[in-house]
Amino acid sequence: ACSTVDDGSSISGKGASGSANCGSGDEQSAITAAVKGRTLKVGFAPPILSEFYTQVEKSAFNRMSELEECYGIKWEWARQGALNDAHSGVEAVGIVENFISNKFDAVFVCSAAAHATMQEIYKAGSEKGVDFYQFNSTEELENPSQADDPTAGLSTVSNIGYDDRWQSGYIAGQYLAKALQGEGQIVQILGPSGSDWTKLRQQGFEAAISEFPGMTIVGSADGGYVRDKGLTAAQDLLTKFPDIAAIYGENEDMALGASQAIDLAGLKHWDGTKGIITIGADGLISGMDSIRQDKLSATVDVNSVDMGRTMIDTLFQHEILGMTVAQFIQIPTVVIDKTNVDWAEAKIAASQAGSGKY
Amino acid sequence: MPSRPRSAGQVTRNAWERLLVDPTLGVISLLLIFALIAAFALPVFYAGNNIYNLVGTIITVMILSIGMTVVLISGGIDLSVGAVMALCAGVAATLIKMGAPLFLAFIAAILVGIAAGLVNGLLITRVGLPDFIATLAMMGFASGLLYIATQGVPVIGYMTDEYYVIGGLRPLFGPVTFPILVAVILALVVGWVLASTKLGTHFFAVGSNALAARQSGIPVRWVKTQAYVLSGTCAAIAGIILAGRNNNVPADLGTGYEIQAISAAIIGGASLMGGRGRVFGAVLGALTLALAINIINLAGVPSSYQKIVMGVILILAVIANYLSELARGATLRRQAKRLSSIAA
Amino acid sequence: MKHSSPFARIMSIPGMPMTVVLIVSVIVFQLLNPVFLDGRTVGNYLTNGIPILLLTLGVSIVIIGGGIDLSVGTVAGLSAGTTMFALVNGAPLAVGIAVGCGTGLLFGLVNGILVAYLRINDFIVTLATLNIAAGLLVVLSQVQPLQGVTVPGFSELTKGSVFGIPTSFFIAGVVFVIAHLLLAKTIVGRRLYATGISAPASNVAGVSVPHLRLFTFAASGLLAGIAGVLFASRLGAVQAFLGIGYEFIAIAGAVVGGITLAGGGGSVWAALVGGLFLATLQQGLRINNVDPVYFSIVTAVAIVFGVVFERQVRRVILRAALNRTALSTNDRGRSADQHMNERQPAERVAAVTAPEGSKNDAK
Amino acid sequence: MTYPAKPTSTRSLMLEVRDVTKHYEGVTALDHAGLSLGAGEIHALLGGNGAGKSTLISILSGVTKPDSGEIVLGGEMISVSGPLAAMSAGISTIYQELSLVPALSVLDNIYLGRELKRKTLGLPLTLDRRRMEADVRDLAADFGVTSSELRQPVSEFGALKKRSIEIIKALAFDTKVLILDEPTSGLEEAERRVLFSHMRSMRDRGVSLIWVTHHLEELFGLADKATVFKDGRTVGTVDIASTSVGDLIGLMFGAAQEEFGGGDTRKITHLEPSHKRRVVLSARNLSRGSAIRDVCLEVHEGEIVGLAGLAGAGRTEVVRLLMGLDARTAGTVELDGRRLSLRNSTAAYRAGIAMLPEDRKQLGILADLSTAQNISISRLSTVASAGFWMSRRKERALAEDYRRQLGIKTPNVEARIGNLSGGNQQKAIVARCLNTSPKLLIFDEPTQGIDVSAKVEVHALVRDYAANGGAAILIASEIEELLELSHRVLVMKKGQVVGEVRDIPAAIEAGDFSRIKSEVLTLSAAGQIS
Ligand SMILES: Nc1ncnc2c1ncn2[C@@H]1O[C@H](COP(=O)(O)OP(=O)(O)OP(=O)(O)O)[C@@H](O)[C@H]1O
Ligand SMILES: Nc1ncnc2c1ncn2[C@@H]1O[C@H](COP(=O)(O)OP(=O)(O)OP(=O)(O)O)[C@@H](O)[C@H]1O
Ligand SMILES: [Mg+2]
Ligand SMILES: [Mg+2]
Repeated sequence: ACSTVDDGSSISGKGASGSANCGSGDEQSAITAAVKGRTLKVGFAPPILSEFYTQVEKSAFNRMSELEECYGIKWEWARQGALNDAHSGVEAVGIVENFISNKFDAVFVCSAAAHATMQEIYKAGSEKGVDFYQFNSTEELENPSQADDPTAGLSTVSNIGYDDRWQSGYIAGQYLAKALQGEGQIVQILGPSGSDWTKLRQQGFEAAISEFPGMTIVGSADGGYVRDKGLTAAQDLLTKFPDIAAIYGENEDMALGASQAIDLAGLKHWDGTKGIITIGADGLISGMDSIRQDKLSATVDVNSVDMGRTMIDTLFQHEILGMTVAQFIQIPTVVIDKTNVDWAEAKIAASQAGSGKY
Repeated sequence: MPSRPRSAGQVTRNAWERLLVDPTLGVISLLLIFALIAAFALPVFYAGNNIYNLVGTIITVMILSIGMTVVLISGGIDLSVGAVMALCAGVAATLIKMGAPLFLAFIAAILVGIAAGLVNGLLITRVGLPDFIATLAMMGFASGLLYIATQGVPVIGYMTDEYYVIGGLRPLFGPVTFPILVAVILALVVGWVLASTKLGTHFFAVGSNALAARQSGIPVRWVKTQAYVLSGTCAAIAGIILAGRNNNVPADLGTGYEIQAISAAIIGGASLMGGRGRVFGAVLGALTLALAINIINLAGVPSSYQKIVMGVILILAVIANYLSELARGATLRRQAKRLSSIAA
Repeated sequence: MKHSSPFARIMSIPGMPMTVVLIVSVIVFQLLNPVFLDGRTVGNYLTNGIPILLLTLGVSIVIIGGGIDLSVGTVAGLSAGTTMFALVNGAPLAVGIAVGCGTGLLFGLVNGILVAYLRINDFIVTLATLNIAAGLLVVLSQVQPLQGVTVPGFSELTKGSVFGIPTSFFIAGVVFVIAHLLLAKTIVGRRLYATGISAPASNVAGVSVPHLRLFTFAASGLLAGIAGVLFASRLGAVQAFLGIGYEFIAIAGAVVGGITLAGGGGSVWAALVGGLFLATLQQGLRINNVDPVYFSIVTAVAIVFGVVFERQVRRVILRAALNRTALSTNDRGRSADQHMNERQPAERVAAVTAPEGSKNDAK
Repeated sequence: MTYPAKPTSTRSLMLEVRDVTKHYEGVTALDHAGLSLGAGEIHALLGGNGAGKSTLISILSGVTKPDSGEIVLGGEMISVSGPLAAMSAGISTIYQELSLVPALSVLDNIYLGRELKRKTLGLPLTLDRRRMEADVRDLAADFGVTSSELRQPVSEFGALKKRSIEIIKALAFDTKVLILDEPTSGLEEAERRVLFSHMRSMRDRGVSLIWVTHHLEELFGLADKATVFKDGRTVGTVDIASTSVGDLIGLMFGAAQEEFGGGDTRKITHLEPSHKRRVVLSARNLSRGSAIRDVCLEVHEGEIVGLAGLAGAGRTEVVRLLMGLDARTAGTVELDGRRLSLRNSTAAYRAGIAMLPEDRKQLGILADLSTAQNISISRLSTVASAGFWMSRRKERALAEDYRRQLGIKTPNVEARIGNLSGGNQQKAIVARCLNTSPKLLIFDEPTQGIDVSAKVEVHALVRDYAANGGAAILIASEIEELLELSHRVLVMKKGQVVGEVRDIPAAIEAGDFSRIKSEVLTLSAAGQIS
């Protein structure tokens, strides 16, 4: 909430769809000259391999190929993810250290490891000439010293993420309040207890709901960020609270599990006026059909597409053009429901198509 | 002729004593305790279709634990069930998505499960790898294949009307869902195999005393291999069902299932030392695990305490088993006493 | 085995063939990417790997004694948490470390008492304590963020170095040497192996099996505690999920190194090389930028080949050694026999009809 | 009771083993060994421990593959590729080591691998336990196994009943060749007689039997021929009718019978009346539930007290209580006047009690440890410095000492004990006990499964121990052995002491052996509570 919003508009490029736009001829040749045919060696370290991070990665590939086409920059891309401990971050440390040993130019990290742990490694890496960018992290909310100095304690070039108050939890709450007109009982299905994302989303969601006295959160259960556990949790919550108006799934998979629980219990999905609302967060291509079919009422799209593109743009600006970039870059988000699912899906689909691999 | 005290064979056991010496007593008593707690503390436990949901929740673990019980009885362990289950789910889902008829996709998935079990069995009995290592490697191999095939993006878009039924999301007839039917049939068949067939006897023999089994002309390696094949088949069946229930197949679908399946089997009376185990016990063991989560959710235990409660419940489970062993011992002693007073 | 060559003798020590596998894999990775053995890289990956090696050691001790301990991972996580908690709240370094080690030891004792004296199945008991430790860490991390420790010396446990060698190497070295001496050279170690080979027979021979069981779990818990302290020092912050899943890596490392799950077999060295092999494999794939989707398959195949290779090496070498000793042992056996009895072989075979078979020579 | 052997010349050859060789790690178990077995003949296979008898048997039964050699059955050369092949060729075996599956019922064990099936859904899928039970019921009853016991898991039975089950298992099927590897070891007189009559009737039906035993006196009147093995080689074959125990021993060990004390094994130190001797052990009202009730027992310095009784009389259980291996429910035990805690076996060893257990394979040896390590395990402080630091040198020296003293035959005290022969394993366990310098030493079936020569040596060890002032309790199911060694015998039945026979050496000296023997037998079979 304390950052400059920068959507990377200073370099040209195609949008989510359409053919590459390399700027005017002069501009193109000048930037090409600045690139000098260089190859950037980039590391990409998501916390796990999942649909969301694949969407981010593919969007990045898309943008990379555009820049290559326009300005002749070459890319060397390496992905490394934790295998054993997605949530504790011990492996993340080793992964990032290896990127440093292999002398990468820049590394994108999204890690579950603690703020303090990672910043220290970034610092050591920066001294060896590796630039670090964080993405999809909760950085801006983590570091208390930023109240006075936004860059205090940070050793990254930039942090590309989204917030919308506590990692989308707040706007999910707002959406519910609006749809339900401030009345109704809600249950939450949470991610594994102890995760930062879980904590923040829950805080944001509860903050939004607390603004409406007619709305109460009556129960919550652990759905472990996966669908079948979400389904089980939702079933139990529906048994205990048969009269609820909405289920908030902290990620989309759990919300989809909840939606199945509603079907199994023979209850009705939200049709715009009645039924149970299910809302999640992520913006996954695999969830779009469910929104179209009214199975999932809504999801907060945290915009994997622009996250990926902006990551590459920011990298290009800083590494090639020597520009200063914002310490915190916030990607816009949107709540997708039946009204806007078509374009949202089209946008994601376009970013995933045809970009090849690096 | 009077028998020796401990064999205690001559006294016909009455129903109560039969119950007390039953090896599944521990898990049964635990289930009863849970049910009682639930009945008093959580009236909602019996509301609506809670128990029905609960069974639906655990069916995949239950199916896995049936296969696991056979592997444990034959003296092995299968860590690969979760990953193989996920791989088979992925195979079925992908084939259906590509337009294959359901039953062909299922046959393909089951073949994959059988193949995985066969490879496990051969690695263990022919190459001579320790069972732990072989199935650990298979776990990595199966989940690796699924990761490579999906690149971390779940398989979706394969659900058909029939598949909703197969996944148990719509009942088959009355309140009976397809997964429940499958689990019941599987439990009955495997239970029958163990109790009444040659192969079942051989599973026990191989796990309890492999040398004796070999000396009796039992093809020990082949019997062990069959146990793994059975476990792989169960994993495939569980995968087919879970793909339906889950509506998508992410690469990490099977994570943690192997521990649940092993726990269910052990709570149900199987032993890591081989030669012991019961299908009925494993089914009840799986139910116990589901019941624990159910009680936690219904009681509104804050999610940060759930793991602790789970741990305590597990300890209670084994202590219940322990107490039932004591009761069993006491009963046998009482019988012995009666026996010697008759004999005297 | 007196007559076997020194090489064969070395190879018949548990863990030695796997050492060969380990060395070969290090060479291969070094050839693929010269950064692999770069001082800093090696230092980092070993420092990261040491806590897990300690867990492998702990699990190995339990397994050698005939048990299994699934709780090591999350107990290490919880110990990291309690260490941090103590330090964050102003405890001096020594107290912080003691708290972490004490947490591990406490869990080990609880496991041990339940398993050894109440004779409850160790698999389930430690699965239960696995969950309890994980849950307690979640709760603890919600009480207070477990980071921001400035106690002098704490981060040096893993980040400092003495004579250019990272401090944690010394810690691990001391632990491993003590463990080795304990298992290989002391009365306790001998009783431990005996218990693992056969608990009932050891019991009859006067070994107090329950005490030893308790000891193994306590040792494993203590090692998990030390691992936790090192985790905390290394990470500088502890999160709620620390340690989950490490039990698998630890057990796999032990078994890959040649520690038999049935108990009574293996050594500290075997645990060390097994754990190092797994860590090296993962590091080798990472430093060569292999896409993680291939990791589990490559690891699976490598484990199978590593173990098969180990067995082959051992078998071939043992066979060669035995062929050489078989004759001599036999001769010695015979002569000892005769010497002992000082008796003449029976000459009075008058009533004896020797079977035809014995007259024929081998075909 | 003598049964003349049938003349051999009329019989055709049933089985011939030629030139079989088998090497194990570091050992040549069989060295061009041979054996010819006539049809309808009981053929004893004799030899000291480790002579290679069991190895030959496991080759014949397809469990082990020979390195070289031929097997000819009924005139045809056969290859015994596995146990199943052996069975279908008509070779059936009772193994030396119990080969029963504890988890299965007696019935399933008997039929293991040869199950009878009935049809389910038109296919022969289901086990036909009813038919199996009907078929085997009478045979089982002969060996004291009732119908209801047939349905119980084998794990619920003791060692002796297991042996009977094993015998039933081998007798239940028609075979051409029946191999029995020490079938009588530990069997009681009555069961032994049943077994012998079955063996005889099988021979009369034309079955050939290979019979391994260390009880040479059993052979006479039963076996037709004997082949003797030594060090893996065939020494020769003799007609039982024209030989004697002494001759056989001579063949087996290459020594005259006298050297084994074969003439008079009953040399036992005469003890002064017991009230003059110090009481070493005094157990009062020892009980364990209803299995052991009110056992009182005193052992004096230099005295060997025998425990007699039928199988399951509770002898082993009593000594397990003394060792603290099982928990007692009542009673006290004093050793040298001091009350024992009986908490666990460690306390027992520390207090000065040591035990040689009856089940050598399961409870005696630690198979994967070396002989030296097996000897030192019960009192490691004797081979340690500073009370905890193992000294390999001391351990070796200790083991070498005992090796010399007790005549343990092993190429190397650091070789795995599991590969030693039974007798030598047993001596190592005796060494282990002696190493704890016990005040009371318990021998539970000390000579089970060991050869005549080792038996004599073990007997000598027991005697020496007592002669040097040690107190001993001896359990032996062979009544002769028990009487030969004990000063005094307590007879147990159903967990209680039902009688006592005193002054045994004097009685034997007076030529009253058969009187006291029948006294003990009567007491253990029918004795009333005294
Ligand atoms: N599996 C094995 N591994 C190594 N050595 C073995 C093995 N089995 C037997 N031996 C060795 O082979 C030799 C022959 O043993 P075998 O068991 O055939 O003797 P045996 O005549 O049956 O003796 P006993 O009367 O004690 O039963 C012995 O020296 C024994 O130690
Ligand atoms: N029914 C049984 N269940 C379990 N173990 C048994 C049973 N019967 C005997 N045992 C054990 O098997 C072993 C051999 O038993 P054994 O036949 O020698 O009988 P015992 O009761 O010990 O008495 P005895 O030595 O007088 O025969 C002993 O260790 C005994 O404890
Ligand atoms: Mg033998
Ligand atoms: Mg006995």
